[in-house]
Amino acid sequence: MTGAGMDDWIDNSRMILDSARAIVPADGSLARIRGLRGQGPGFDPAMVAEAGGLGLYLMRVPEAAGGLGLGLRETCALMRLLGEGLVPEPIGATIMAGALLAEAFPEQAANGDAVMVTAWQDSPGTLDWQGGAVGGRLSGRKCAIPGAGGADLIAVLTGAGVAVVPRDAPGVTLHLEETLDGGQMATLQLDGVRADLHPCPGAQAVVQDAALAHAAYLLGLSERAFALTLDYLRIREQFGRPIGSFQALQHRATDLKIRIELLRAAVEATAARIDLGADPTLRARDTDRCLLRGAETALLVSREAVQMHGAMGITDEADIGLFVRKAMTLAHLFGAPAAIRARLAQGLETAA
Amino acid sequence: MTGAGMDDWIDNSRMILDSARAIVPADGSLARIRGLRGQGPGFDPAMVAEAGGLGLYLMRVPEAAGGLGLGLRETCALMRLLGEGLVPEPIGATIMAGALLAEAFPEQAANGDAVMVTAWQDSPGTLDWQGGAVGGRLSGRKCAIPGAGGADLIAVLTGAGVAVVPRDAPGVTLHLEETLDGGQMATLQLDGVRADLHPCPGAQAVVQDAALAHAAYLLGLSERAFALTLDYLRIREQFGRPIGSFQALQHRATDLKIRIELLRAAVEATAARIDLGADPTLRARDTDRCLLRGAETALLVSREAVQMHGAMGITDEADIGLFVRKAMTLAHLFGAPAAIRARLAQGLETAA
Amino acid sequence: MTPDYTAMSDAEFRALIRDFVETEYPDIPRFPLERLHWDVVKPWYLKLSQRGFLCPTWPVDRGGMGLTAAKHLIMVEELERFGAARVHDIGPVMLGPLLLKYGTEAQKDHFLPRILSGEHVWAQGYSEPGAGSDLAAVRCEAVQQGEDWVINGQKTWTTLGMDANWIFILARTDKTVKKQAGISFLLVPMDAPGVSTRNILNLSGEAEFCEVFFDDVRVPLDHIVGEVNQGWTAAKALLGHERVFIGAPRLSASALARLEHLARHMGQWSDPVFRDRFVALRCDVLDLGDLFQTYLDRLRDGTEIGADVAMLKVFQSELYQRISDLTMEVAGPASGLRHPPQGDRRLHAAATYLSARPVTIFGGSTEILRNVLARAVLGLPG
Amino acid sequence: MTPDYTAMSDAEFRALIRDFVETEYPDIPRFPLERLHWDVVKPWYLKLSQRGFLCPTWPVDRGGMGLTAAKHLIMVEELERFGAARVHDIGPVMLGPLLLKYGTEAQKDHFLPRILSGEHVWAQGYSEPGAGSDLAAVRCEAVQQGEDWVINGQKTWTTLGMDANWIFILARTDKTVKKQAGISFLLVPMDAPGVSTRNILNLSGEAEFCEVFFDDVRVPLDHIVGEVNQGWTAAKALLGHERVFIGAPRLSASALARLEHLARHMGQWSDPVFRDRFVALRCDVLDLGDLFQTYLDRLRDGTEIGADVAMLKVFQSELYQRISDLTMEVAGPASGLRHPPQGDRRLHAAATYLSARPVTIFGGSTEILRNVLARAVLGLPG
Repeated sequence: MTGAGMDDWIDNSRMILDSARAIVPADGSLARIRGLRGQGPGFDPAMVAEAGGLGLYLMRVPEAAGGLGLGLRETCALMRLLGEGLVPEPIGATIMAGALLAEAFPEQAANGDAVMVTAWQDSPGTLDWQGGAVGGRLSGRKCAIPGAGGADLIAVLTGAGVAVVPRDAPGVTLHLEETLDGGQMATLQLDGVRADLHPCPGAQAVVQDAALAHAAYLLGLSERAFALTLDYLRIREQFGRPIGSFQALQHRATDLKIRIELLRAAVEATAARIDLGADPTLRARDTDRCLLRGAETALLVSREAVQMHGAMGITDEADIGLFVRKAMTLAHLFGAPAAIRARLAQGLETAA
Repeated sequence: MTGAGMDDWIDNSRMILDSARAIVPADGSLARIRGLRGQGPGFDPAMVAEAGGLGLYLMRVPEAAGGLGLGLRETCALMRLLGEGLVPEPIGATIMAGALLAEAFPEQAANGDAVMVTAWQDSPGTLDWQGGAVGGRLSGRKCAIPGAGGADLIAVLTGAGVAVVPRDAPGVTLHLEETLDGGQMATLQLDGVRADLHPCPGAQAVVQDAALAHAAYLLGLSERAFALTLDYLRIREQFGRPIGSFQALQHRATDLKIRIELLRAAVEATAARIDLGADPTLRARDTDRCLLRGAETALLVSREAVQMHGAMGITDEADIGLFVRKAMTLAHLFGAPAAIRARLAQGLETAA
Repeated sequence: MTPDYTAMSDAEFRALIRDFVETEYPDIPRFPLERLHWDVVKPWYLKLSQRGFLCPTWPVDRGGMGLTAAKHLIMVEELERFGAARVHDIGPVMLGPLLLKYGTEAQKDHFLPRILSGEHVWAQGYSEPGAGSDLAAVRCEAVQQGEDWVINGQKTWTTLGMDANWIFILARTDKTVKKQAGISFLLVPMDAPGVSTRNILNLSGEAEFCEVFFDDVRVPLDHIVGEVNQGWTAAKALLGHERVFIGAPRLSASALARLEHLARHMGQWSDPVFRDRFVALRCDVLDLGDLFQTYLDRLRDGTEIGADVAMLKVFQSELYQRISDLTMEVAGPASGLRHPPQGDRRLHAAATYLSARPVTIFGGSTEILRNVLARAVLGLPG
Repeated sequence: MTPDYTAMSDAEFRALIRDFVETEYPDIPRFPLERLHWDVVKPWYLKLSQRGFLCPTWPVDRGGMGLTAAKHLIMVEELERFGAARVHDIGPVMLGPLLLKYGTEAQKDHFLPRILSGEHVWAQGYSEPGAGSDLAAVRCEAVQQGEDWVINGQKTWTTLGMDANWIFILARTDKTVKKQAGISFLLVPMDAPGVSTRNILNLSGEAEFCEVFFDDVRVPLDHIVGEVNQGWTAAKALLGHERVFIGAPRLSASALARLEHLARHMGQWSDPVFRDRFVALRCDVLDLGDLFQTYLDRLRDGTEIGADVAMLKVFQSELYQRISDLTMEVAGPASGLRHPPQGDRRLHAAATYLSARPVTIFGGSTEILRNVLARAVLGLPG
């Protein structure tokens, strides 16, 4: 359990969200996001530094190690806001690095002067992270690393510990692929890379926390896509009436709202349970449940949003398209729904 | 292929449907059906005789064997009408017996003086029929036999041939269970029953034909339940408007209509393909496809119909309840959707 | 001599309830999906009453348990876990709290003990033909004549009305004002001259509801709760907790537990295709639980419950239906059986499926709730 | 010297087409999900034209193949099987048949050969801002001035308009009569003074559509098809076959084939959970095929096609979307990639998913088609 007190988290979250307004404009403008698409790594290093200046990367670093020692509730509140703003900078990945490295967290990454991402996923769409270290060196593959194209440092998590390697270190190869949101996704190839491996007993928990934070980002994304759609439904007219007055669309919109609220409730309750010390079985189950709801909701809401926007919805100039493409890029990162359900189904044996 | 010519089937169907009006009243009254519920076997032997008098049981007996030699298209047209009327008499089962027995079809069963049903299913929800014969005698179990509670004769299909046994023959035990439609479903226990086993090379095809005919019954059931619901939607008012004018209900009703039309098209096209000589692989696949669509549609349409009837829909006095309970009784008789899909999935290997 | 439940730890209290139900539950069905009639369920009602467990939310000095919301929930969980039948709870759950809030001392002294003793079995008379979704449209009328109210009209969809000997009704007492403002809340003995009933059979062929007819029925003037023409306020007050609890995940959770039992029985528990669906439904139940908890927290905090609470009921009722659909699939051909297979009610797919029909119709139909949500919560134009 | 395709057996004809596409298909993408631009697809257009295969439904004496509906279907099947790209077919499929029915001899003689040669690439100008779902609301206006029509207004959602050098439009030529009665069908060269275009990027960031602006554009009086103010009739006539073919199962069938390819690639082909879903979708495709066939039969018989044909499009488009949903699931994290994995377009889940967005919006949105079905087919009140 982190240093966050049982009553402090609401105030802490408010402070974090206030400061994060430097990254996510309060007027909801997506102009910055639109402009970054297809520009190299798809994000702005200056904004990474800005977030570092705000101390965001120290959220999950224990107070004893010089961090803020905040909880998952605060982290999820932040990630939700980043999702609302479709923020492309790898802030979640750097927070994760901080939690893994604690006192070994390099200063220039903590304050955002260097861009740092975390590489942990052994194979696509899983939560496996044990691979990647052979005989005291880094060897193997790490998948699905957003933002790595613009990274200076990479925190590599393995079963033998966590290590920080410069992006240009010998034996480090990044295979970059363009993603639909205008960014890049990397696969990291490690060939006998020398590195100091720091033991990391809490790694499993950090990976799960990152998964939950990911679901929180998808929550924010879904909420904002839905809000844009409601605005459109109220304004756009057809046959002389606002289309939002048509009952069939109203009922479908209601359904989206319910699913978003389920996701919100699940993420918030799971974060609270983990902050308050949920046991490992429940922690794993509830994290997967949030991932599942998050993946389904982000895709469902964004595709229904397109449909409700009509022909406008399939144009690049409508903002709703940014949400569709971000949802497509991120929804399945930690497993597509079938894969997550398969993980959960394994858990049934013991629970039964 | 049966004796039905390529052009005759439309006329034949019309004649069959005209004569079946003696069983399914043209005014759509369900009073007879309602009255038979819970009365022993749940059907009327006099109506079985009536159908025999009309020659319905000879439909699938080849002309060479003294039958009508009609096709599956005519059979499905009849079964669809019986489904519209929720006819509880085991007419399909007797037609099946006729097809299996051909020249060995007992006169008193052919003309309906005796009630005859067919027992073939080895285990619940499958199309397996090979079991039941051991060393020239009948031994074993046959499942899911509607109407057996009122049967005089039972045609038992086994891998060693088909045999006719009187219901009260030594070694024959019927285990009857009440069903939701007010009838009974039987499991037949055979303990060394003496019987003449007639070879039956076409048995596999007859079983598939029966499955398709079953889907046609579910089609009729779905169509009539939907028609009753449309009538209700047009008449019933809420907030001063007919509820059928509400767009959300309109869209859901449209969805039901589409599913019914898919079922209709699939059943009719499959019957035609089989009449015209489809190969065994396609025959099996398309029959299962119709069963799947039939099971899903009958349950979907009837439960949506209840919802659209509102509080009235959950009363016994509303006719729509008869359709729900019949759908519940019959939909999964030849396999629930998951089981049917599993059969179809096995077929993918070879098709791929 | 009521023990101080508030002082007990949650675990102690849970153990107390569990022990009670396990040792005292009479020889009547467990996990019934249909509502049991009074002649069947009465022994359990009396057991609960004798032990002081009938009215968990009433204050201790009125014969209740005075439970906190959290302890009440524990009690509900334990009873449902065991599969205890739902008793005739209109008196304990609806009328009692209403009298406690709006009743006169005389009414409390007279009626509350008779609820506890089982002497009075109450029914609720709200819905009428034409006033189901729109309750404020009640037409059943009460006119003051001398010392009596004279009641004429009809109620319908009265759950277990055939078992009740008292009914409370919403009646129109002023036709000159707008709909909600002319309604009063009256208490009527069902053996009064002029009261008659007609059973309504449900889809399973059981007499679950009835129509209640009032033909010049006379009750004394003091058989009114609250002020004349203020019945709507009282009726709405009753709906506060109800609106939250009608969306509780427990109906779905118990259906899911039955589904697991059935799947094991049918040999499908380890089938990956089944498990994939089961897990999806289980996540829905758990997520609903988290959302439900946020409303429980609001109840506990005294935060006002808005129109958005209808989301719970919409999702829970449709989820229950989806679980019932899968239950039918797993049962296969046995899905059409009228009686529980092998006498085990938890294997009875058809009962689950049929019980899942009314949930989207009563207590606010899903269609109407979605309309409300679209307008009041999403702010979409009418 | 056109061979008599009618005399060929179906099998011979199928072999002919198959052989042609396999040997003659140029070095351009197969199975493209996005529409290819003219500079890419032109070689294939010309191959088809040279071989006499460009216009299967036109009569032989006009350079077509004169195919029966059955043979035409075989040809479509073979081209799709191979994954041949769709060419710019507004001329061959829409304008050509329209001119054959309503055009003057001079128009036929002038325009048809230029379609065949690829000299004229046509676009369709129907939709306008505010006249998408309700086509009869067109406001783009044409006024007779001397020997010319003078056109002012705007068209939008013009597919591949940036590639075309001619466009046919619906223009309002009489504002005094009711909507449908004042519309004419005009032919406009896109290099005429006053025509300008603006590209519309789609969700994939590709220039698939454009807006077309008409600013005092002049075309000769004889650039009208059919009579003045009779354009609506001509436009509707074009929609006959289109209404059936827009619901053809082939879009879904080919998506399903890609899904199988992807599932094999991802090692999920033998996963029972995947297979269960795949089989369900496959049955949907096959059932749709049977329903589609009943409409093909009607086309063949000359039976009138009613409003019910919209069922095909509603189901097919939503089915295609459901297949695309599963495709995304199977792709897992690769569902967010912008380019085809390993350069294999059949593995490109995102392309399928994105291509599945417009299908429920264009060609009659699903919502509007359901309204039409409810009223015109189910007879529900408006």
